[in-house]
Amino acid sequence: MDFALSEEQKMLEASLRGFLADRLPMGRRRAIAAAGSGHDAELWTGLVAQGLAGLIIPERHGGAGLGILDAAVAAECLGYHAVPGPFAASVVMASLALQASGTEAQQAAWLPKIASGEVRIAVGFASPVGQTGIAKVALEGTRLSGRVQSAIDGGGATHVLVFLETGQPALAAVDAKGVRATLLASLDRTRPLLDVSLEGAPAIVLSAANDALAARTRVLDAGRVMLAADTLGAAQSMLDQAVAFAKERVQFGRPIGSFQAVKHTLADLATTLEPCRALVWFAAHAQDALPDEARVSALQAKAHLDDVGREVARLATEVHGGMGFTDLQGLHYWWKRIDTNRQLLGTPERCRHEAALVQGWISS
Amino acid sequence: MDFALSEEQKMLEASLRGFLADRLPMGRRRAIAAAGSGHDAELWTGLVAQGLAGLIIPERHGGAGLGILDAAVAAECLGYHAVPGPFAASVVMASLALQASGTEAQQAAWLPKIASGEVRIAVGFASPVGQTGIAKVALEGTRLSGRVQSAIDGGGATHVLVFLETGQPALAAVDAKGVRATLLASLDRTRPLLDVSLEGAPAIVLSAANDALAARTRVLDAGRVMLAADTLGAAQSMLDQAVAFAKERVQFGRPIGSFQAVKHTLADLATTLEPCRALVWFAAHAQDALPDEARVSALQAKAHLDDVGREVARLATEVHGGMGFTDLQGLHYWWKRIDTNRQLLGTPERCRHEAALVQGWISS
Amino acid sequence: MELAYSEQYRALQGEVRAFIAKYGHLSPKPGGGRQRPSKKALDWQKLLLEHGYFARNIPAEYGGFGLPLDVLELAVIAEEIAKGGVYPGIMNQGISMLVPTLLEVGTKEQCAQWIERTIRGEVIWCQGYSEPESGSDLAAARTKADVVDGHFVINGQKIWTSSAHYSDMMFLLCRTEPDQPKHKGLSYLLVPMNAPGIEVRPLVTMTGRATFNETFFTNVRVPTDQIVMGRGEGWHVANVTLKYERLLLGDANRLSARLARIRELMERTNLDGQRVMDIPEYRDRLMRLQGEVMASKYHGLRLLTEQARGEDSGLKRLIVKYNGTLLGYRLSSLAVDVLGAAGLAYDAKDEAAETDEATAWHIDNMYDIGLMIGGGSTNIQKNIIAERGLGLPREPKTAPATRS
Amino acid sequence: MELAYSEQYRALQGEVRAFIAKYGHLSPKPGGGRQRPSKKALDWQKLLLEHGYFARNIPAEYGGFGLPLDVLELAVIAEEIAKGGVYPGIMNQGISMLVPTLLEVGTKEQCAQWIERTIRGEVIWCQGYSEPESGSDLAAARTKADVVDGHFVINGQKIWTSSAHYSDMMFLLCRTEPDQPKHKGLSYLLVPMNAPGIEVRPLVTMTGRATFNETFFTNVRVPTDQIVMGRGEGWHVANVTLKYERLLLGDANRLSARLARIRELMERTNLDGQRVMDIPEYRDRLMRLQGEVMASKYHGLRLLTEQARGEDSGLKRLIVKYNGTLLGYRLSSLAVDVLGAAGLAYDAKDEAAETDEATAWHIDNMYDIGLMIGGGSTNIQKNIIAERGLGLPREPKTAPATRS
Repeated sequence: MDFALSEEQKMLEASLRGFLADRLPMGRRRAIAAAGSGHDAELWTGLVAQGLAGLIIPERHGGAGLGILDAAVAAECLGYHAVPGPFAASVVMASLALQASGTEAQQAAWLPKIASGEVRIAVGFASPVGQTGIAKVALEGTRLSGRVQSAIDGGGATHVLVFLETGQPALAAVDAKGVRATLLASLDRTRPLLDVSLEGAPAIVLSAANDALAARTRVLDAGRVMLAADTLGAAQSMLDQAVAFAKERVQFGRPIGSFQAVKHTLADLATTLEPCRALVWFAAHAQDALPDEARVSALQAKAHLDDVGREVARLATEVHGGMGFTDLQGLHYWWKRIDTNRQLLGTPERCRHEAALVQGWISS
Repeated sequence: MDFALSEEQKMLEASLRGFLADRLPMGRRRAIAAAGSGHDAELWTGLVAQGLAGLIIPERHGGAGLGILDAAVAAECLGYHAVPGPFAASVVMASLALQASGTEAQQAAWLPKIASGEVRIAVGFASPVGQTGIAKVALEGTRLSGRVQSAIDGGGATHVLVFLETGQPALAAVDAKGVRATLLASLDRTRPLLDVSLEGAPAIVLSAANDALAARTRVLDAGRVMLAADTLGAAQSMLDQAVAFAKERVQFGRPIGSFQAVKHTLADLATTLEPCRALVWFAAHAQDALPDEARVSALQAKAHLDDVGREVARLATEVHGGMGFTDLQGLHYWWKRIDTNRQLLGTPERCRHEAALVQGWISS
Repeated sequence: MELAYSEQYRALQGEVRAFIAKYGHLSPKPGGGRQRPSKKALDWQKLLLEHGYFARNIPAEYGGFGLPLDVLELAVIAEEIAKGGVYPGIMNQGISMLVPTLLEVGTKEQCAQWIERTIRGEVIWCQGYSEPESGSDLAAARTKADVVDGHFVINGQKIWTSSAHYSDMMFLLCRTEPDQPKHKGLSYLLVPMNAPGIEVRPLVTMTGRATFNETFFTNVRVPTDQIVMGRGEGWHVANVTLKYERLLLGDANRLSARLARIRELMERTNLDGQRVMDIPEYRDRLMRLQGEVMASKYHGLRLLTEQARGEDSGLKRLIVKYNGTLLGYRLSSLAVDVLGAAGLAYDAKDEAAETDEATAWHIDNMYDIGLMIGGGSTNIQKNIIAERGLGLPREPKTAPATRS
Repeated sequence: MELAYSEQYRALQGEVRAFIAKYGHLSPKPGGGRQRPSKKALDWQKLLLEHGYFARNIPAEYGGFGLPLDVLELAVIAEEIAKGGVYPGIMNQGISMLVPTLLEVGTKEQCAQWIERTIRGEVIWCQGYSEPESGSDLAAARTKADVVDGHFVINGQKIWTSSAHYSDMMFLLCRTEPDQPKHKGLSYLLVPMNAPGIEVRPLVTMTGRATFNETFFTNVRVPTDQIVMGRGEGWHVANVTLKYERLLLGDANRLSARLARIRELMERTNLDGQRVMDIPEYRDRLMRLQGEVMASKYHGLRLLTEQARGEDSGLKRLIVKYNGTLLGYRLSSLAVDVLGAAGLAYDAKDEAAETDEATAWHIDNMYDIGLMIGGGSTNIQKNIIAERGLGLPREPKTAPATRS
């Protein structure tokens, strides 16, 4: 029994945090967000060099061959530093989809390119996943028509992967004929969404999975765990910033952190947030190793982190007083990140509903 | 425009409060609750003398001829003083049911006896009203069979009034043949419930209403407003007790009310509770005067007070520290009263659902 | 309990309706941005003033209508103007805060000099209270003004000066008596914004918009008679001003309107193939909020009644702002959730920002957080509710106290 | 991340299972009331001690099993005993609080005198800390002990002395040095409950049951050597004791079991003709709580791992109790709501109280409030989390301070 990160996972975490603390000071984050493309070549190259893009891709395809728990550790770091750029969909979900539903040849063709950072794949669903918006795509032969309004990880996307209603993923280049991929000016400027319209767009359909819907669900759940881990990191960052601010900021002749109101607010947030880390770790570990627990834990991790994240975001901002409301402090990058994660791949209400279904507590 | 109690209503309130402060010190409340009958002849006689039993009964039938708002003012006083004894059902709902569905002769026969305090009527429903438990009664001729598990105002009940599925109320004496009325040892010892089993019990059916279901709903909503008002009073009492305690109790060399944690808890409770009074007043007034607003306001008043009441009960108890957990302090009479009101005549979830239906926001 | 207006007020209703029927076409569009009033707005303001639908209770000698205060009259006028869809008149910090402050503690000359031009919208004021290092602790202001040959010479920095970039004047809280204890060293000055040495820089907020400013003072000179009350009395004057800010009623109508918009949004938004209104977990949130909005609305009527009777509402009034801002935030949070993924497109920089539904709700949601922070933070409001409303003891002074 | 036990622990699992298979029929029923252990319980306790399934890490010279601490072993034993449905051994304040305190700060003689008999269940202790006027502020204790010819003579009153009516001994915090500052005037005495002058009166709680007592002292005499550490060092000793109380892990298994019971209750309870589980507003509350219980459970595993490694868990450990008690309260509140009107029949006085489902849930719900209050109120726990866990500054001392 050892419920903890491995030494390797701790090293991954330390390495990423070191890299990001060094390369992504607030000014840099601000500049990339202002540019609005959701992709910065220099930062991306650095992250690829950290092994981020190939994290869960097998070594034979040029990746590090790690698992979902490792990816969750990385996602928490990315959330903590509000990193502009793709990860949850582009790296984790797309790689998983290829591994689950691609032929060996398709995997050999695409996975190395994902691992090298050359191919970046926005991901969308043409069937209900618990989020609002238009999501309807039809396949005729190998051509796609329809629209996915909010594909995830639009930043720097070279391709888009759409899960069809059958569960099969279909891959299309964003610059192909018949594809109109519009990068949205999104609430979270660090990770803009992609509005994808398809009119007879040529696509590669990945059909090698025995059970396409089950494979899709595994990808979806892994994505949910990534968003939960991202929110965990973002919320932890906001709490840490609020604690630091409360120690330094003096009002009425005392650090505001010595006032019981501020103190108890922060104690409440810490009490709610800290156990979330174990939940995210468990959910991530379950995707790799505990099939019976995988679904419920992914759904509950997503739902719970969405709720805790929002509460942390609100109160950590409040602790900062007026400064929290300014752009100067930059706290809003995390606020918007948390809010965005909440709305994607299943809102908390929908995830909880699905968790009840999955456990057979209600019938659909 | 005058959104306030009238001078007469303020006098009613002052008179009842004076009477209760004088006649119902903690020891007396404790003694009546311990006896467990939910009825105390001396207290009841005093309350009848205050005009409580005939409050909404027309003057020609021996009552004061007042309205639901007046009754809500009284109910708040009864909740504030955690008064052992019947009111919401026995006085308000039963009187209303007779006025709405009784013939002139039936009214002339029963209303004066209610007003005099001689007849006390527990009320139950044999159709869904948003509460758990067995509630099924059939009428054959003028005889009732079935069971209502949780009739309200069992304390000292001489009769029981059961609303049939058709909406018609049927009245039976608790000591009639075929009636087995068991006073429950209830959570709220001041207002025990009545478990009523009927086997061919002789009943008087009140059939004079044009629309029996609509008449039933008006009685039900009035009951909901009474419970909301009772919870308002009970919660206000708990808050007042907590504020007084926080001013007096010294720990760490200071009154605990000078600690921000206690101060802000009480400020939060006051901020949530105070606007509830206007909501209860409006809902009560609407039953009398604003038919378009009557249903939604009754449902929302019940639901909102149930939720606010529970929060006030929890935190007001916490402010009292260990003393709040003892029987010595007696705070639990209010706690149990609030919890009981919550479960009766429609839980908050069910009331909100019904409010959405009533407004046509969803279809049933 | 009587929810209808008596005859006197129904007559006023009729008058206002007739006024709107006759002149309504001259009204500018209600709402609108933070900018100097247009010619159209100034003309309309003049009409409102002439009819007593603005500044109704300000003495006629200072440009008002000179009637005694009757809050029901004010409520009737506000309701009819809202119903008529016309512009309710210019609202800014000069009108809501400075004017009542001058009436209470200003000299006759100051009233004569400023009030009429302010209520006519000709002179625009901004507020110079907060500083980067003194947010909730306003009395710690460090912007200083030294007296040099008949002038205050001001140096320092103010923040949250919302309309500073188009204002004519600022009412400024600054330290003129550095040797005095904290609260006794402040003065309340009236400063022309075109004085040399004032620099206004836009302050971008978390919404991405620059609706506030920072204002910097470098040797700004103001004659020493441009002061309200005396030197060292600035804290008293500022509290008079803040009292008027806190007197503003929480606007329950705004909350009701917001609730109605969310209801409508839930009826037309689809999630997983269902109307969001038909998903009970969402609907229950709406219904909870409806209950709270109703409580807030009727509480407002209760306060209005007490105010009309001249009663002191005490606790009942103190809770309004905190209650309203928290409720507003929870409403906009529900809206943001109902919009969901389809509502994540956001561009607040564009002029059209407020016409895009999703962007507007997100801005509201963030602004609601700002409201909880601004104008006395939530914690300070809770202290006030507990101490003034419930009579709980103040926190004891701390031992190594800064002299104050 | 490895959720299975390694071979060493699987071996221990096997041992415990074999023990239960062999001796399980001798076990008393788990749970049960607050009373002296029965003969059966004492015999079973002996078996547990002999096999090292109780007091595993207490030195053999004091009656324990003498093994070094390995929390995973303790977890394995606890799990198997729970799974096997046998009695886990006697648990009381003497065993959980006094014994580790004596081991840490007691003399060899005191350890030899008390520990073995305590862990065998032969000597039962109660705790004498709280007083009516000092609840959260324990150091303000006023029960006093004067020294008269080689004895402490004790006068005063303690409250919340849960097992006082059947205890042999009390560990008592009282004031022996009235001239010393508050925290330096206390001593920690060991008092026989049969000493003349002690009166125990039952204390009825809001549940209607008398599970606590008040204990009154009138000239109670105890030899002066019945003290742990020295005179005036009582506050230090009491904090050692409280440390062990706070070290007890929040029991996530208890929360999971509670959740499962509510789920089952929701599946068989009907409301308006539907299963409560099928009413989404209720179900969503259950699902939320499931998420939180899961977080709490895995957080417990994380702590267990850290403890096994001898790491200092800091904040992570400090939050456990507050998190667990609040979650417990919310769970029982949901249960009470699911039971609804049909669950309002309540009779806690009867011996059968805990077998009636509705009564048991209501008792739990009220008891959960008691837990939030007891053992350091919620507010004190939040102070500890913020100050020790997050490093926030303490509240400054108040100006007109009571000397301490």
